[in-house]
Amino acid sequence: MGYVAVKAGEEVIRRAEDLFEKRRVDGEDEPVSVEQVESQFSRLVGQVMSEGGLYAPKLAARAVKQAQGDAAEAAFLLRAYRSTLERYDDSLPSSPDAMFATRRVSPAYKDVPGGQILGATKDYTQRLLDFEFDESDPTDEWDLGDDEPESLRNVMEVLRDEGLVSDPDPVDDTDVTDTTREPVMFPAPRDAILQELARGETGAVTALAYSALRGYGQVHPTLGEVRVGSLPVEIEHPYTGESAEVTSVEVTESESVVPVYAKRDDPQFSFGYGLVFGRNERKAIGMTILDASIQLDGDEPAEDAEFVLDTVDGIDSFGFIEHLKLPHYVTFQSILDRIRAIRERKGLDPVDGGERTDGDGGGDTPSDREAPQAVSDDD
Amino acid sequence: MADPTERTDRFELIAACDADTLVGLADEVLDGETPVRILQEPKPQLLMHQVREPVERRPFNLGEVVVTAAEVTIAGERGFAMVAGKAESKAVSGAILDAAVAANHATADRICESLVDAEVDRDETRRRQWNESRATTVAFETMEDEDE
Amino acid sequence: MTDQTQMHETSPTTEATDNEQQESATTPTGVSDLLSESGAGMAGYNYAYLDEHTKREVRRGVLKAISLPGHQVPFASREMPLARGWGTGGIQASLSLLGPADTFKVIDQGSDESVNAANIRRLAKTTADVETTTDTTEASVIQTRHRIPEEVLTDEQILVLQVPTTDALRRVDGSDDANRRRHAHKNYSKMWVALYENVVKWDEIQISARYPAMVNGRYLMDPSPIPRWDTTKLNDADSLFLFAAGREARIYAVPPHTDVEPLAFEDRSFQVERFDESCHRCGSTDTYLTEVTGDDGVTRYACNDASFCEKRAEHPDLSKDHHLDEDDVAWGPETPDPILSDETGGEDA
Amino acid sequence: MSLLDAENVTRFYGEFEPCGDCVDLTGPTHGRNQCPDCGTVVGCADVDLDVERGEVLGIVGESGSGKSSLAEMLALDLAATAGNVEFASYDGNLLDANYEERVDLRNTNVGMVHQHVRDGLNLEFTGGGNVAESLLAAGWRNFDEIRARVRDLFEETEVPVDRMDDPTDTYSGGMQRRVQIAKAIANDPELVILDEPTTGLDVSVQARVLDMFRRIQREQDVATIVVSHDLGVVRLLADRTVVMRHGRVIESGLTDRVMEDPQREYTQTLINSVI
Repeated sequence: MGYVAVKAGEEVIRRAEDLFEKRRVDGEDEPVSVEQVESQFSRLVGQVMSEGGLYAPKLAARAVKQAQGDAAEAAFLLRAYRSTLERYDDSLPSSPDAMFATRRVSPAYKDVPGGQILGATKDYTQRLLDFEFDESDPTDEWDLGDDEPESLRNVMEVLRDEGLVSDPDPVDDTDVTDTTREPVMFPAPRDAILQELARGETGAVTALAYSALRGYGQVHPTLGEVRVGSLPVEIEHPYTGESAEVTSVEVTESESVVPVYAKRDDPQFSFGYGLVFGRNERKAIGMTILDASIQLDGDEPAEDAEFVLDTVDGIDSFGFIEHLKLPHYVTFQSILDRIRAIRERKGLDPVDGGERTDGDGGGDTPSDREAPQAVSDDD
Repeated sequence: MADPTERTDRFELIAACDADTLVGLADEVLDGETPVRILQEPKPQLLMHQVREPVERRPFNLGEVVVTAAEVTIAGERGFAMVAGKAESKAVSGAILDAAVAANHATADRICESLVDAEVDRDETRRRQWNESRATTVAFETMEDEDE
Repeated sequence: MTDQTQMHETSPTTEATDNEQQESATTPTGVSDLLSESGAGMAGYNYAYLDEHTKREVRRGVLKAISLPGHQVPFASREMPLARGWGTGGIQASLSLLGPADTFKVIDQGSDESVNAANIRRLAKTTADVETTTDTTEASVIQTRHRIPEEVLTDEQILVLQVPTTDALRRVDGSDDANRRRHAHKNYSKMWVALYENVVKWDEIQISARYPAMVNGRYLMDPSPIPRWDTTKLNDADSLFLFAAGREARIYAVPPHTDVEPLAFEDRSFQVERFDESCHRCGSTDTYLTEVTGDDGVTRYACNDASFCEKRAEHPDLSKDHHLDEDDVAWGPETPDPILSDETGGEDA
Repeated sequence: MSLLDAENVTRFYGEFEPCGDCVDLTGPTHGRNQCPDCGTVVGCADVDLDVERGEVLGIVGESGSGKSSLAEMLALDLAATAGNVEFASYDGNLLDANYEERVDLRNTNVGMVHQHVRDGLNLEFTGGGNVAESLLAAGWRNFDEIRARVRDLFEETEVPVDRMDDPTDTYSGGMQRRVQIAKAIANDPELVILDEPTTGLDVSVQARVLDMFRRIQREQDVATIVVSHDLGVVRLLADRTVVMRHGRVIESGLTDRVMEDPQREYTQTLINSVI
């Protein structure tokens, strides 16, 4: 046996990558086009854009194809890509009122202005695996009206009319925190919290929000509404100085309403807000719960801003979990050294020998009752 | 209805128009004799999308939108366009059309007509989407009368 | 990622190209004439991957970190084409420092050839146009995961350590907010109590790698998961040590000739790893070894610093300071017998 | 000079800008401690007191009388709104001490025993670890010396030594109080402040803790401020006593005199309600 250092090198890495690529082109099937991914896997593309914090449907579809359908990996590809682009500017702040909504349900109000619009959803049907897809357009035969599109009134404004939402103090618009350009410091301002939640990983947002509902928290909200639609993105035109629409982005929005009785003479509601890229109602609703929970500033996990924001980013958790695959020979050797030294001191057999031999060394420290362990290093 | 002879309206019409139409029109402007100067090369960039949250009405950063912007001059007139996505040829075409209309280039009328036609098509699609979704509106008052 | 295999080398002169285009008008016959070749592969990427604004920001962070040895400086960490936790902080620091005249070395757990080291080296080579080397003495910038080389570093070298966990206090409290206040007030009693209880339980401090150390008598520092063996090399060194964490968005530094003292008790001293064997390849007894069990079931010890081991295999007497003018430069554990005195006090119950 | 000489110690609470008349509009004569004009709560105002070396000073009053605010300010845990405090080991106004000076003073000169155990102890640490924290914070770095000192302090405060390596949250309330006292006296401070030392303890445990502390106080001759709503505690420990109400000192004197011959009607009521 000779040299024991790792000799992998670039050639081996390239081959491993080739094998990965082969999975995509293996078999007899037609390669799926990026356009097909964009149109037929729009939910996945939306999720990837929201977790990547980058709205770019074609690029996201490309990332999904490249990642062979792994949403976290695809979101990561978008994040890495965005690092190489320059920032043009901030858009003008959009108002959610400007949303062109094609789905809006309000669990809080039956007779919500504009009506309960179910839109495109499978929510109210049985989830049966379909063994025979019908590839024709089922709405072809619909007899449609010819109304002009109108904008739907935000339920928040309905509540405001009833005096249940107070008119906010004017806020300073010029100093919006941007967590992609400055690290989040605690206590984090609410705009930073909303931004981080909006680009959080769907599963993490869902799980943490669920924890609050499950009993590790106090927020069990009523949803004011859930809306899906497109929101215009506007800039100030460089020549005219007027606001000008560049494009619109598909988003999902939700507001949760949480009664607050304590601490106030005048019981009102507290609110959680959720807005995410793409069609992702689970994440938008989860975001409202986390936003509302964090405002409570309690002791439960979902109420601790630092805990939530430290764990909710998919790119961070994905990378750090997977880095455990990397070599850890050096640190493991250091751990072995500690365990052996402690066992030796306590008169135990070598670590690979197993059982201890004598009954008791000193008997005066609590450590004799426990097996030695070195602090394992989270590297 | 947007007016394509107005700069801001034209910007929005160009941004919303499909790439093939824009490139086709720009190719007509570029006849090999019209001098073009590129002021801003079309490159994908990031536009941070700010949204005003409706409770405190405080703006926050929802996420970035990939856009491609370009700026050119033709016959002494500047043209600027910004379009969604990584779309270099669409952006530079848009900037050329913006400048061509501003400079009252020979093709200006055709450009304006095409931009308006494209908008009419989009409005039709949007109206259909709206009425499709209205068709799924739950009507509580009449629900009891309907057969299940 | 496919894009990387198509990387083209670019020079930092893209601004000049822009200017030329602004100067002269053209008379194209179609839109396609106006579009440059950019946009495919890495051709459109900036020199050293990061945009200039980001690099300046990282450099400012580095300067601040050097000014406050051991203090964690927040910086706007960018996403890199490497997964978070795989050296994204280190590579941002490296790419912000590297210029075409530099020679770059990457170590992962002692080896230049391990998969992640090779990948990081390739990223720097293709985007920053630098020479790369595996020889510690030839490198001007060395990025490393969890080791400090055995060969003495000089005042012309920078060691960039990849950091997974930035705060030594994380061992005793998960909240960075609370820990930031402790650092501001130099309040390390919770860490000291943890060490006290450690000794109560195990008779000695059982922290293996990532051993907390006081920097310049002011800030408690997590030196990244280097073995205890390497911790002593940080003290009063000629070289600059930078610690960069991408996921946690922090940079900190140990400038040359700074006091770095591992936390320990007078009568329960800091101890480095002990090896009873020598490297089976080069025979070294003064280097950090790792054990490998072969197919024959026999466990052998070998130098972890692969590049130095190769040199030693040819020249067994080569000293760690062989490349320097002076002799007997202090570097790491005392040699040749690294086993420090193991006297600890009496029992205490 | 006295060990500690406090004048005009004042503390306001509230989110409003004090109107300037808060002190004049509150206090025992007005029967309130919240300013009717601006809503500011006057925790305590114009408090003068002094403590001699080796002396025990009692502060009694109902809850809301301002005694805990006063104790926390003297223990350097709470910033004062106004006042001047001379302390033997500090040059200048103690209330103006900066953060690092406060940490140093608390580590070596002033020991505090908190009413709520969580304010004084880290329950995840062992009992010994909590006491060791005081020594470590004061710069002790020899493990065996720290162990020996912790053991002595456990014996001194009558906590079973064989429990010193158990987590503090496994201790009884009385043991936790004793560990707090051990921690407070670990660095031989000149002044110890006891805030409600018997709250939450059984009557029999209360007596043993107080006896223990009285013994240590006499043996070590350490000056003490004991704050309590319980006159029995103050009667047992204190040489002199001040009575507080609505944030003001309304009566002070030798403890026996105050207890046997109260000058103020409120003090009489207070004593009668106990007896």
